[in-house]
Amino acid sequence: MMNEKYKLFLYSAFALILATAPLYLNSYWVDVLNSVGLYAILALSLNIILGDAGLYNMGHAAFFAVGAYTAAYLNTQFGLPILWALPVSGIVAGIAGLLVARPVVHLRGDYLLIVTVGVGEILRIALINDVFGLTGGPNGIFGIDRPVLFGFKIRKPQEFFYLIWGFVAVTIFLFYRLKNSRFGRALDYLREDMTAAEGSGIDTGRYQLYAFMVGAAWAGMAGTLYASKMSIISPESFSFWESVLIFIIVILGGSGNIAGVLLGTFLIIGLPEAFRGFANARMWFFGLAMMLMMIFRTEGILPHRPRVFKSLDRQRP
Amino acid sequence: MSLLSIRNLTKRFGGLTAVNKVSFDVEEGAIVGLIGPNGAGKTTVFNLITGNYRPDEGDILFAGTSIKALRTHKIVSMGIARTFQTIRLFQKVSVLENVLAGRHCRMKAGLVAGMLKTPFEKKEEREALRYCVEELEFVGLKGQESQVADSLSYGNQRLLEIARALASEPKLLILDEPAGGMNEQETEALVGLIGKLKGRGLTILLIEHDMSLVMRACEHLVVLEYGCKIAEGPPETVKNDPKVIEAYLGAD
Amino acid sequence: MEEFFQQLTNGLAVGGIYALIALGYTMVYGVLKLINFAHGDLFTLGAYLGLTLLTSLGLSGHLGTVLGLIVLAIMVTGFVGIAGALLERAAYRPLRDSHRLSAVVSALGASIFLQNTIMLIYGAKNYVYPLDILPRTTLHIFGLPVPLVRILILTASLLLMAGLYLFIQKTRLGTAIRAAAIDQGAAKLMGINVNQVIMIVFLVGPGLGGVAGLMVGLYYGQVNFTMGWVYGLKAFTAAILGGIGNIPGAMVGGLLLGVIEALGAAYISIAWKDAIAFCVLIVILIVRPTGILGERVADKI
Amino acid sequence: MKRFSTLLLAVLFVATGAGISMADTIKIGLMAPLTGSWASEGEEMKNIVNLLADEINANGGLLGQQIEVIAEDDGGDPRTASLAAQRLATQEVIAVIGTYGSSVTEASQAIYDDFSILQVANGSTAIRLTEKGLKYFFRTSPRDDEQGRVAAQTIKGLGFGKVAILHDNTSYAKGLAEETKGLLEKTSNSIVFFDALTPGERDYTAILTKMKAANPDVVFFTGYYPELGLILRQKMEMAWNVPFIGGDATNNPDLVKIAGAKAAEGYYFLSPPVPQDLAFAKSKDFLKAYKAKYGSYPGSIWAVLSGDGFLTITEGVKAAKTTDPEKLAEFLHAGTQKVSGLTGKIAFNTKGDRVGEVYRVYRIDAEGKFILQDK
Repeated sequence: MMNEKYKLFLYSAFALILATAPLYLNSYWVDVLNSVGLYAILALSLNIILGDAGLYNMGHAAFFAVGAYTAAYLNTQFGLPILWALPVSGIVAGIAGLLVARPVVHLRGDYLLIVTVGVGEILRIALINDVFGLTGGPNGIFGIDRPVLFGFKIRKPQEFFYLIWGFVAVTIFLFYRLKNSRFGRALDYLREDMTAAEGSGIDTGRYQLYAFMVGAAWAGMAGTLYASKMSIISPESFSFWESVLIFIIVILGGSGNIAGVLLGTFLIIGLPEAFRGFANARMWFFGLAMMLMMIFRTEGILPHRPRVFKSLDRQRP
Repeated sequence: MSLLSIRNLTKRFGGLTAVNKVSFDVEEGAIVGLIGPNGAGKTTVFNLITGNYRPDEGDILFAGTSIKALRTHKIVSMGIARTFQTIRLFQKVSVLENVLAGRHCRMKAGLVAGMLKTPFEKKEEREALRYCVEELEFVGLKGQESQVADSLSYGNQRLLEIARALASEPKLLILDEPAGGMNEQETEALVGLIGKLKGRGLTILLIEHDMSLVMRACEHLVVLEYGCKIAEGPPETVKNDPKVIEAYLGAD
Repeated sequence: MEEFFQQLTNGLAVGGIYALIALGYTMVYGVLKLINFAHGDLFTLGAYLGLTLLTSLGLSGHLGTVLGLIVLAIMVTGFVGIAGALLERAAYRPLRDSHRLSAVVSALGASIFLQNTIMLIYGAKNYVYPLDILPRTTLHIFGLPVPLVRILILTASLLLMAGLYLFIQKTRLGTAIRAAAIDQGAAKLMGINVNQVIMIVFLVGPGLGGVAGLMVGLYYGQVNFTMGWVYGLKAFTAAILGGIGNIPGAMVGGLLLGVIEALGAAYISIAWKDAIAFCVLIVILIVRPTGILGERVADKI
Repeated sequence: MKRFSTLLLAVLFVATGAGISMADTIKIGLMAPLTGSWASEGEEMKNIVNLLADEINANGGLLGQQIEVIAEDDGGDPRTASLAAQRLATQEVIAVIGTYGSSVTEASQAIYDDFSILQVANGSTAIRLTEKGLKYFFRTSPRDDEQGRVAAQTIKGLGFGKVAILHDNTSYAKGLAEETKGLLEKTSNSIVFFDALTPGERDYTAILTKMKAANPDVVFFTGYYPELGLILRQKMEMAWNVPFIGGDATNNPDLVKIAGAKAAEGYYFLSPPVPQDLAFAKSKDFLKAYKAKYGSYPGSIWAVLSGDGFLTITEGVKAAKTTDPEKLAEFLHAGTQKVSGLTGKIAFNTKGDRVGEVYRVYRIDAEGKFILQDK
């Protein structure tokens, strides 16, 4: 492609500006970036399900919640360090994803959408009602430890910034590779045409479940980071609206496109903060901006593009 | 033993019996044509073989094993690949990736290998790419790897479907109206391609309305009408069968 | 047993309103395959417009209560319908040929926009309809006390559904709508003005949502700017439950959802009521993947 | 695309440019739900605090400086609240008033504490908020346990035996419900019904029908007034004559508007005194001024408590003659200064809780007026 180099330059410049952000932004804006980072992880994980596999999931906050509550519970009850809880809550959320998806994943588009909305709501109601005495009801769980990394306790927004964005970077790195692998292609195929994918020899049912599992696991890990950052979690942080927000990020940013999803996160999480000057009209501007962005970029800001195989020339016999 | 053996296959949709007690065999290395008027149940037979539909009665044996209860992707990995009557390519995806879809079931790298790009995964990807490029060249689509599938001409899309099917290294290739929408030149090239496929030792089962192609390419024909088999045999014999002539020209 | 029947009527009354909102949802979906998330906020708009018209114009004395209410309902339907058509023109039409979910996001944006527009115009506080417009009589049916208004609301919902069904099935315009729902391209070729059809659908669907808002305002009294979100989600659930795109399905889904909620609250748990409703929905969809009255779509190979 | 980015830039420019502030002022933050489902509370909080600030500024300001109120939206959700807190912290406010919900407040507590900013919450009644030993945290609202105690006392005092308790699964309402339940169960009262409704709906007849079947002598409702208004109205339609008692979240004139005077008649609720019932000149003047400026009386007692929060801060600054949050906090914790607030004298204990008997019992009469009951 003609602008491959230009793109690389753009990405590195962006990464550099971002990595040095805590040096010139005040703690409020750094914390906004932390919020953006958390949602970026959530949106990237939903992107696997919604953008790559094409499964309409509008209940992603449920897996976010499973991860957050798992970590919070293990940390407050058994004193498990919060970063140790990270893989555990990833696994628990991944299993939750599998269990949820198993009976319903074959439903078509909008029917799957409402079922996932339902799952999210059922979970939220369970959390509020203190199911099995684990979740603390409407109060949630409080007193969650701050993460400790190599003996260093992470407290300030500037410190969280590197933890969260470090995790974002790892996520992008792994997901980008995954996208360009046999697994990633399989998701493309089943999104494009389920029958043809199955007819080409792809176990579509299994890949749909895998997509849910990976997406849910990552959302669960984002939940752990969230729990440790807020140090208190309660059901209202995992409402239907949160699922909608993550859904919007993926579609508006450009479903299936990692850079697009990141840009979408900056806009959807950043704009309401940028609009604070409008006081109580800020969400009005936000709604308007959302419609306008969609109208002017109907396929998302950075739409999905077919893959290019750089090494193709060398492959030719 | 025949490669594919259809036994008393029956499929009903509500009150309509689309396929009615059909039996026939496909010998290894043969090119068999499944013909009949529109609505005779040919594509339904294909869909039954490839596991898109479940038969109500009867059995399908592939190399001696019953495949009637298997799911489509499993059947593909056993060695039956197909093309579709209405082209079903991954339209927004590149030509090469369409072929890679067929290669999928011969590859092993999974989720973790994909994320970590293990040496095994890299090697497998390299080999798969090479294989798929070769298949594209084989069907005559060399140099079009990076194009998006829906930008290809109709005839080339049919060829791409064949390349995708070939990438799964099938023993049996099922072609549903491969010449549909092709012009004369392209059809001619297709006949050549089918010959080349036979040369590779593939067994082919095809549906086709273009009788000249059928007569030239096939060694054995099975004729369906209203879901029933009405004739079977070498093209010359079938062509002169009064029941076949009646079916095609109409009774009145 | 008496409690059971009492809860059944409770559920039917709530369900009647869900059904009415679901009608608009399902109609828009039928033609555009768009989940119009702004529908709930058009419902809110209906409730607020009704209140404004009622307090500024009053129920004209020489029209009488019944006629006055009908005129009010027509005005609200008209205004909300126009708002719906404008919304379609501005926010959905540019997205008609793009990915389906793009329009859904635009609809979500429209929902936020409308909700906050109402908040900015009216303020965030609760508004209350004047009391005593509707008769507060309670009928006794088989010994069960049932407020007259509830019967009227349910009847109105059923009548509107029947009217809509006849409109879609029997009239020329209805045929055009059905044609556009099946295949817009083919409908265009048959000389149907698809843009016009969609505009009409967006006049009628949101109009019905608006009149539902008016009914909720008149009966329950209290309106606020966030009420549409809850009702919109319930109505969407109802439409899916019945089989989205299907008009009798919206009715069945709405009533069923109302009854499930009431009985779930009565016999299992009030706090888990919504979770129970969603569980039933999921079970029904597992058994019938396209809802109760939804057509099964076979994948043509 | 070009048109679009220009638009975006323009919007961003306006948005960020709007927050420019003046020098040489005392900045006080207000964290309130200006959007979302509690926006009506936030709106009143902002009105009240602005009104009080204008008054002080018109009379020469505080320690000779003008007061600048910086309002930030917490959206009624914890994540937005933590951002709002960070934002206020970076704008050099000395103190913050707010906010409404307990879990929302809790999400901001640690941030203000880190930045040594005084926080006076107005609508956060969860017990644990002041049990953490935070130096800079105060609240003008009472605690759930205090209200629970008064509630149990009132229910017993009115002679009711079988009690139904209904909450709405918010942390405030559930806390109060459980507190009261625990106290009542220790005595001769029996709890015949305990469940939660879903806020934001319109039809609560299913709940009423179920509650009726449990046949209670009285219903104690711990949720908020919009739902209660609907419940009272629907209860009347059902012709069920059970008395209702409610918590302070139902103290709002809109309650009578929603329910109608007839349905609301006889309803009891607990609340800090409504401003109209306070004998202080301060509250009378305040109400007059509020009505003159905004056209109606303030509806929510919680919003009025944000006014108390503002007065706590400004009177504290006046008395301690400093804007240093640390000295201010010490001063307030000492409890020696009795600030005269809108809802009476305000003083704090070492935890940061307001001391003194706050709760009164009210009953709604046939005209829909809130009548203070004798103890």
